[in-house]
Amino acid sequence: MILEVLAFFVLAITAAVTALAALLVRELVHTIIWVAAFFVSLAGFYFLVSAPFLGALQLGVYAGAVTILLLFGVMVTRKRIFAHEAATGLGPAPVALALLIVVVLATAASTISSSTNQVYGFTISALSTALFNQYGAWLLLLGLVMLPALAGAIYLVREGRE
Amino acid sequence: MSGPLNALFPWAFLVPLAPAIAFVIVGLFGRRMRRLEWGGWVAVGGAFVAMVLGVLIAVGEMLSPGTYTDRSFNWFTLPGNGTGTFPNGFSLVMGTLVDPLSAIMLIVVTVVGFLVMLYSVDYMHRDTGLPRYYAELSLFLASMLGLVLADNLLQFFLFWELVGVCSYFLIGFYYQRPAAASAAKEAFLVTRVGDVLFLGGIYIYFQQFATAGPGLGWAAAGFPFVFHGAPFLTLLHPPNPTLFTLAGLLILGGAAGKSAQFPLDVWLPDAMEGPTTVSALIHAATMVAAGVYLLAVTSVFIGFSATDSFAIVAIGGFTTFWAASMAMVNRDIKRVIAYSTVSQLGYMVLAIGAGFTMVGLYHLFTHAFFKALLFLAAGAVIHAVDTQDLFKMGGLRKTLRITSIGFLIGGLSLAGIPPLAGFFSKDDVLSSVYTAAQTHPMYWPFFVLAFATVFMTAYYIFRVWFLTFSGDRPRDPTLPPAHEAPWTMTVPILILSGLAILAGALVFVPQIGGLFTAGVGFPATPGVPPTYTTTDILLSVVSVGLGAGGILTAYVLWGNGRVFSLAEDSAAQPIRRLLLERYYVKTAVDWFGLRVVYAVSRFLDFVDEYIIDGTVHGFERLFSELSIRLRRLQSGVVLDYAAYVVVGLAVFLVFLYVIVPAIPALGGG
Amino acid sequence: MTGLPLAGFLALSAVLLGIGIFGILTRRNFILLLIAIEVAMNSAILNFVVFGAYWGGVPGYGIEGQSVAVVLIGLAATEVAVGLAIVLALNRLRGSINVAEATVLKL
Amino acid sequence: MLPILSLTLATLFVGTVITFFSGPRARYVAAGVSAAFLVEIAVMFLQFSWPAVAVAPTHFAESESYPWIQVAWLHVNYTVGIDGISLVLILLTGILQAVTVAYSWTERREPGAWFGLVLLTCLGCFGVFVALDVLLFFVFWEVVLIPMFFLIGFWGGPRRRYAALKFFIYTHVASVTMLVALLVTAFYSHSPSLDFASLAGSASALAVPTQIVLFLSLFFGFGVKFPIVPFHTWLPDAHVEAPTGGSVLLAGLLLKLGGYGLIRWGLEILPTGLAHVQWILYAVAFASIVWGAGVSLAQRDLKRLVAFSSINHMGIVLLAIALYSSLGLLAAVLLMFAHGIVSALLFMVSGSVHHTFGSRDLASVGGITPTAPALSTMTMTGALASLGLPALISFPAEFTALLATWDKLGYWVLIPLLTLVVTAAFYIWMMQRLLFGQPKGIPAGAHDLPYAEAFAMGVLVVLTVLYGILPNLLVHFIQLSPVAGLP
Amino acid sequence: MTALAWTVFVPELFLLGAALLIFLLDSLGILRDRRVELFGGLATVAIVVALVGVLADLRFAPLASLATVPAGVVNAPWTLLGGSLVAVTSFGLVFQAIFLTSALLVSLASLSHPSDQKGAAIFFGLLLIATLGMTLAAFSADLIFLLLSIEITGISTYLLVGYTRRDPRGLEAAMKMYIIGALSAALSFFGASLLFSVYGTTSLATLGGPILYNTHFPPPLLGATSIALLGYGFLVVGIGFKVTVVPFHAWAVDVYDGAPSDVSAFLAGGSKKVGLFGYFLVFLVPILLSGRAPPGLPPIPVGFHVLIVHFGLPLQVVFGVMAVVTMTVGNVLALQQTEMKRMLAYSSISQAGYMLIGLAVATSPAVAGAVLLIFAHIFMKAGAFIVVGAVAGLGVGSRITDWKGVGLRFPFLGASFAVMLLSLAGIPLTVGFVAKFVLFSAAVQAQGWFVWLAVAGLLNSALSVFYYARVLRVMYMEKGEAVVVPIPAGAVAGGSDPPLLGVGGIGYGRAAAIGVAVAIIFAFGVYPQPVLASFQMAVNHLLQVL
Repeated sequence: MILEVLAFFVLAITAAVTALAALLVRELVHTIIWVAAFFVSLAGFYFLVSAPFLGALQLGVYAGAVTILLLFGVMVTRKRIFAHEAATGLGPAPVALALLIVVVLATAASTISSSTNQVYGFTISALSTALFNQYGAWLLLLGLVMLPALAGAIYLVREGRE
Repeated sequence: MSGPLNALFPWAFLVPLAPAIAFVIVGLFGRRMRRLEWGGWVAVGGAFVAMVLGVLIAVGEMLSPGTYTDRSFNWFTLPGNGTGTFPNGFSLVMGTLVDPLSAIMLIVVTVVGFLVMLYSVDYMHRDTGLPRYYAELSLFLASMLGLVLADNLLQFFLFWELVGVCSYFLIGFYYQRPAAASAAKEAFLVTRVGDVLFLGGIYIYFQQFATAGPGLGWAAAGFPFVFHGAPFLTLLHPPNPTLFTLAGLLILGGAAGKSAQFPLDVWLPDAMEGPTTVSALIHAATMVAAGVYLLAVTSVFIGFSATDSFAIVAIGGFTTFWAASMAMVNRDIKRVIAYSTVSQLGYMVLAIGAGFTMVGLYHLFTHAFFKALLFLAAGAVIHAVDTQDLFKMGGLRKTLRITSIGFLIGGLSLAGIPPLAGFFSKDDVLSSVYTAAQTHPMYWPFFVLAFATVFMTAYYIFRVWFLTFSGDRPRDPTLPPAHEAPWTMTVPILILSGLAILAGALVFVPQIGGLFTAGVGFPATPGVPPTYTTTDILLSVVSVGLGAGGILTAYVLWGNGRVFSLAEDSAAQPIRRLLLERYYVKTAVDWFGLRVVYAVSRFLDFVDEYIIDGTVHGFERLFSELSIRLRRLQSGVVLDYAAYVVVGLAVFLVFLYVIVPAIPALGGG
Repeated sequence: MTGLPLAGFLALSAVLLGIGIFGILTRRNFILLLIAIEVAMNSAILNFVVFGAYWGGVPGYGIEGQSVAVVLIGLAATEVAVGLAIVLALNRLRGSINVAEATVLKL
Repeated sequence: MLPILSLTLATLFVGTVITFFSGPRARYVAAGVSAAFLVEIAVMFLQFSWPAVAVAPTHFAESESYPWIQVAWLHVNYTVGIDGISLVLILLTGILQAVTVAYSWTERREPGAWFGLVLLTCLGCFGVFVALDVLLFFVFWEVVLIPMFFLIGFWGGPRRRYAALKFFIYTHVASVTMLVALLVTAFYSHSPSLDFASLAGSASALAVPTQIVLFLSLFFGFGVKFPIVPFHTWLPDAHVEAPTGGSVLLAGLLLKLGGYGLIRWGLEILPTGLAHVQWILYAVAFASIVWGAGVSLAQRDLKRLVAFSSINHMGIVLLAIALYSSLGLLAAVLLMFAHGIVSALLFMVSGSVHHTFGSRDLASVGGITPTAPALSTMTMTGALASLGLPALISFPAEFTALLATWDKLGYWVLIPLLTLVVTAAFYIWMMQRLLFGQPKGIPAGAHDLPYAEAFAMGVLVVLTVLYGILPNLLVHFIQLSPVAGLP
Repeated sequence: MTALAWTVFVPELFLLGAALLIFLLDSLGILRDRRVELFGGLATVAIVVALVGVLADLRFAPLASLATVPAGVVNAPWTLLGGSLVAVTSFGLVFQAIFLTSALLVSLASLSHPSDQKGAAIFFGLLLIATLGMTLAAFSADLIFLLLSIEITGISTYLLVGYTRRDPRGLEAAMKMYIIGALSAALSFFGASLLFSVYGTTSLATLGGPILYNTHFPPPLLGATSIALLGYGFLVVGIGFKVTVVPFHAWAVDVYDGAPSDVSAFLAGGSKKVGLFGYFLVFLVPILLSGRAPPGLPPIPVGFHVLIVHFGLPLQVVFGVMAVVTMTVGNVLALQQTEMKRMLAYSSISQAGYMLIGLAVATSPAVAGAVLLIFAHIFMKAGAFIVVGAVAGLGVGSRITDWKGVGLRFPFLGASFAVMLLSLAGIPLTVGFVAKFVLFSAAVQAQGWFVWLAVAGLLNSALSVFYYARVLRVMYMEKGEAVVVPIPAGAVAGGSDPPLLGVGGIGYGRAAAIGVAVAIIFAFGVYPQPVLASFQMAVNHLLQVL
């Protein structure tokens, strides 16, 4: 129990720090590494709350595919990266705004009673049954999201024959 | 109450209609006629028909005095609905009214009108725009006759305005002369002030009579009782004395405007810019007398109020003196006569104010003839020598024999020398004031002024006569050689001379005198005897003496071609200047019009354009400015757009989480 | 399993969202913006997963949250792909992926 | 009975459409439509006076009603009907349409559009006068704006675009206010439909403060059209820049919409509201009267002068309406009719002066009488009628208006009464400067009125005299309306 | 049940099938020279078929026999199909018809693109898929289903905006739209997660209603309500992106400006509406049901308690303020705008403000009025953008001042544009006026502070007259010829608009689209009864269901 709480805090701090670091470091390639670490830490949470399937998915899709995609993007646009990124400043206003939102949300969260801390896991088969039956429509929609993304992205990026 | 000519009374509406038809014919076709004078003959014809019919009707009235009304033209009807001020609704009915008063006026207007029209044919033949002239003159005649025969105050007012506008056009007949256009404008505006007051008076009567009693619904009665209040006076119990006094003052204002009484007298001398015929007809004999006529017909009510009576006396008495004083120094032949007209009108008003309505009318009657005579004679002079400046004339007695005699008769009549017409009527005026002053001591000063004016009158009119006719030859050698006028001009002069001699004595014919005494039958204010009193001998002698003295003085100063000039350093010099400058009233009026009224309106215009409209523009600018400022937010940087999203989010979160729970009305708490 | 603070998870997701928002407001590099958006998206996914796990205690509830999470992970990946396609096309045309420089359209 | 109102609307609509597409021949179509319109008006008059005994004075003769929008909460009907007030104003519409078409007979720039827009304006005005439903009323009310916007903006003077925009927006703001007020009246009083009759029936149930606020909103909405001081500044600009035909319709008809609206949708629906704020209306009316006259005196531009004098006259109309008396209402309608005819005449005069002499500046053009005697006569008639000369059309109206004022307000009548002197002053002064004196600013080859213009103005002059002498021709019909029901 | 599940989606299947067929044919490379005719024709036919299907489902008299949805299913309370995610309501069907109409208008107009336009396949394909996303959204009974459907439209429209791909303006617009869109998506899903955390479900029927809680998970009163409210706050923002309400509007101006006119037409006429539909679907329940325990409460499991929450007034206030701010800011910003498309964009923003009044008032008349305005807005705004595209295709510049004399030079386009602007300004006899009239009447009818929304709306529409009338002024009253920019051969004019062919240089399809828009603006402006009645019925059904 203590261990779990401890793990929660460690993971939470890791997640926050890696996320921040990913946004703050100047070298874009380092950013990708921090992002990967962030995704992994989130996967850790999923394992922590007994959702191993999601943890695996997170590792696969995010820490794997998305990270590679981002890295690819960095590589392709690389030559101009360093010069411009250095110019980014940290105004007080964005920080304040973000903090305001965090504070509101966090105080709201703190009003939730923690008397029950029980988490319940689902078996992969239960999850997949639900996913493909009860919530199958979502997956169909996800497919329909991917269709234009695929067609359009290819069209956009392709060096046309025109 | 029925005489041989009474059958004509229902046809009285033809009297104004005849010149009205002439107006339409000349107005529409005048310019197409092969010879422009033909229009003149049409107008003369119209006037002639009017005269014949008018005189016949007047004679009919003489033979059987009484009140005949014919109210068959429904001008305006509002049915009543049982509530409000006019529970039975009201009708504004137009009609004709024949009674002693209007009979007198009919004679004056038709006779003078016809003669002037006839006179015009040759007098005006050199002018351009003749169709316009005859059309306007015919319209004037029609309107004036409509006014005379008016059955109620509204109709009276309607024609009153029409004669005003005709006067406006005729004064401005030579519209290309700025002075004429300006004089016309001045005449219209000054009389307009009076008209507006008059209208106010009408409103008061209208409402007061409507509320006076149940039997007085407008639908049933129209309002002849304003005119012929006798049957209604018993019902009256003057409903509201204050209002009645006010109404009287307002009516007086209207009369003062039309009859050029102080302080609205400034326009009449300037109105001499019009053709002399117009001056003779409109600005001497008829239209200016309409004010007096108005006071006469409403004297029944005005007489109720001592305040009103005093105001009328004061204005009339003062005006006689005021105008005569200016007449004494003027060099313009027509203007002198114009001042004289103002002064004489003052006499009439004075008599009416004193309570002797018919005395005023009597003077109106005689004055119309001798003043028209003076104007026509002056017109003949002007026609002959083409100038109006007295100091340039002289010696015209020889060439303009008939004219000079006519003028002399007119002058003697005006000066009140017996047995000419002016003597009788003026004497009556003076004695009526004298009588009234016995019971109203505050009339005395005005009696004195009026009396003094007799001397001044005789002086100024003979000054004119001597300057014009006596002596050997014109003082200005450049004047064209004069010659006597053609018959169309001399005949009217001769006829009017006859009338100027006889008109006064005519009242001693019982039938004619009956008109004047019948008219006096109105019950008037308690305390002012309503009867016509015979002349006090002493008073007559003194006034004739004053008149003769005036003539003598004029002879001494101006007789036989002499020209009297006041020494440069004379103590009287400032007075002369003051009189020449017309007491600076004209200057003040111009100053008021141009400097005050126009300046105020320019200021209002400025406020309108820059402050009121400026505010409107301010809104436009406000939004434009706002738009330009807000547009800067659309910076093109997508991060800014994201920031707006986040700001919006933050605002919502704060609202929903912090503000909503704090306000019970929003469902929180 | 027991003992995990519910409020803590909620607060953590709030912090992650804040970090994402912060990144979106301050980064000009398109790829960093993509990352910031992903961080924000992940805070939502985290909520779904965690509360799915908590609601699992009620029969018939909970599994919905984790199903949503699965779909959202896919959706987020798709979005990144589309974003990258746009950034590449833009980069080809303008030679820059600094979003603050793309201000042809303004006012 | 013949659905004459719908028939007339249809005639005007079809006529407008055909006119739009008939190019150079548009004027003949427009003339035909005007003639048909006048015939239909004659039929209306006949139907109104023939069974005169059958027409109850306060009710609408000639009513038609068909459902238009019907959902559970919103009942809008196509309801049209006329009473004496509408009838007289419809007559005005017909007359002004005909004379405007005649006056602009030789219009060469886009004649199809010009005549089409003129007809459309009159269609809108006719619609306003017959509509007895909030939505229908508002539709026609706004329909008037569009053609006028284009008439000013396309055919107008040098600053026409500014003036057109200002006119459009200013009056639109007011219309919108009016619409809100009418909707609030309808919905707050749970009126069963948006028909005039149901509104009038249920509005009295509203709380008095509500009625006051609503009436004031309506007053603003209609007042801008009047226009009332200080919301009048669109008017001089619009008039000065508008082409003559536009000015004629603007002054002759559009201003009447305000008066009509206030009577029908303000006075008749919310009398209690009026009763509580009568003094505001009086104040505004007096301000308009004095202001219009005072500012007119300072004008050098003939058209601007006439425009400001309209403010003065419409101020008297407002005063007469505000009196809420039988006599006052009668006077108001009569004066609206009179002002419609006279101001149309005067605007035609300014138009003719402008294109004959190339300028309307009273300081630079003068003494035109020898050159253009007919124009000069028209000017005089117009000016004299406008200043209230008896025997011309305005006098009976102004006389009655002031009489009603005296009856209700006592000595306050002095304000409009004394202003009559100022009115006379600026017209007389205008005549002196324009018509009299030595000719100046007369371009070579200037000639008197062309036939088309002379005809149009001649008709108006005849009407001015005719109705001045026989006002009962109008009064007889006007009193077949709520006029007869008021105290 | 299963058969039903498929037949309901027949219109959508047509859209999807057409899109796939287009991609297939494109990859096969047939009819290269007649691409637009082929793909556009396919797309148009598919949309028409889908529209017919939807109208049939709405039981429009002549088409009722074609209905694919059994009558009993429509408007049955949240009819379940394959889970609890989808429902067929006449409200949704009405919106489907609206979406399809706007798509039809755009695809019709796009038929006038040059026949061999390179991006034709992707344009029409994405158009179809975006429309598909919108129609699917109209079936939502579940928050996640709704958000995902919107996301389909979103992804498609990002790419549509940039489909010219060589045009820096279009790509910049796509980039901006993508960034704000992705941020909004993240915020929406975060909001959904907050709601899920409180309710344990994302079913729209449950959200906003009473909160169930048990002894295992007892959220204290304040906490649960606050978190749910905050979740709604996030959803307001996230969906507000699509609706272009202030302050989530800024992208729209740049995007409408930078995108090809036909795409702008689709964004303003179509995809904006899906956001509004989302607003209605998500927020009407909490606004209307909060504080009330609905009669159809599902059986409460043993040990559960019910927490009645009050969302109504706070959300109404939020929407009311947002409505006023949106319309005002949109109008004020449009006042000084010099670019025609940007002016239209701002006007579109302000129109969104008016539509929100319906949500703030949240009575059945008000919602019906808002739906009518949404319907009207298709023809006014999409029509206006199509005209702008046509005029740009004729070589007139993109600034408002370039339009001098357009009204006289191109009478058809000028008059049509004038009609659309007048309709936008709310001048009578146009459907724009009728819609505003009904909407504001409804606000007045609701009484209370909603009257002020009507007042604000009307004053704003008066303010808006200023810039609409200014355009009319330029078109008809300014001297001088329209500025003509020479179109380089094969290039695009006015930034990103493809050149056009056909009647008078604007193309048959475009002329037809414009003609249809104008005809509808007038037809329903004069006699709105048919549409209004059916909208009112649909809204009544929805609110009854709630």
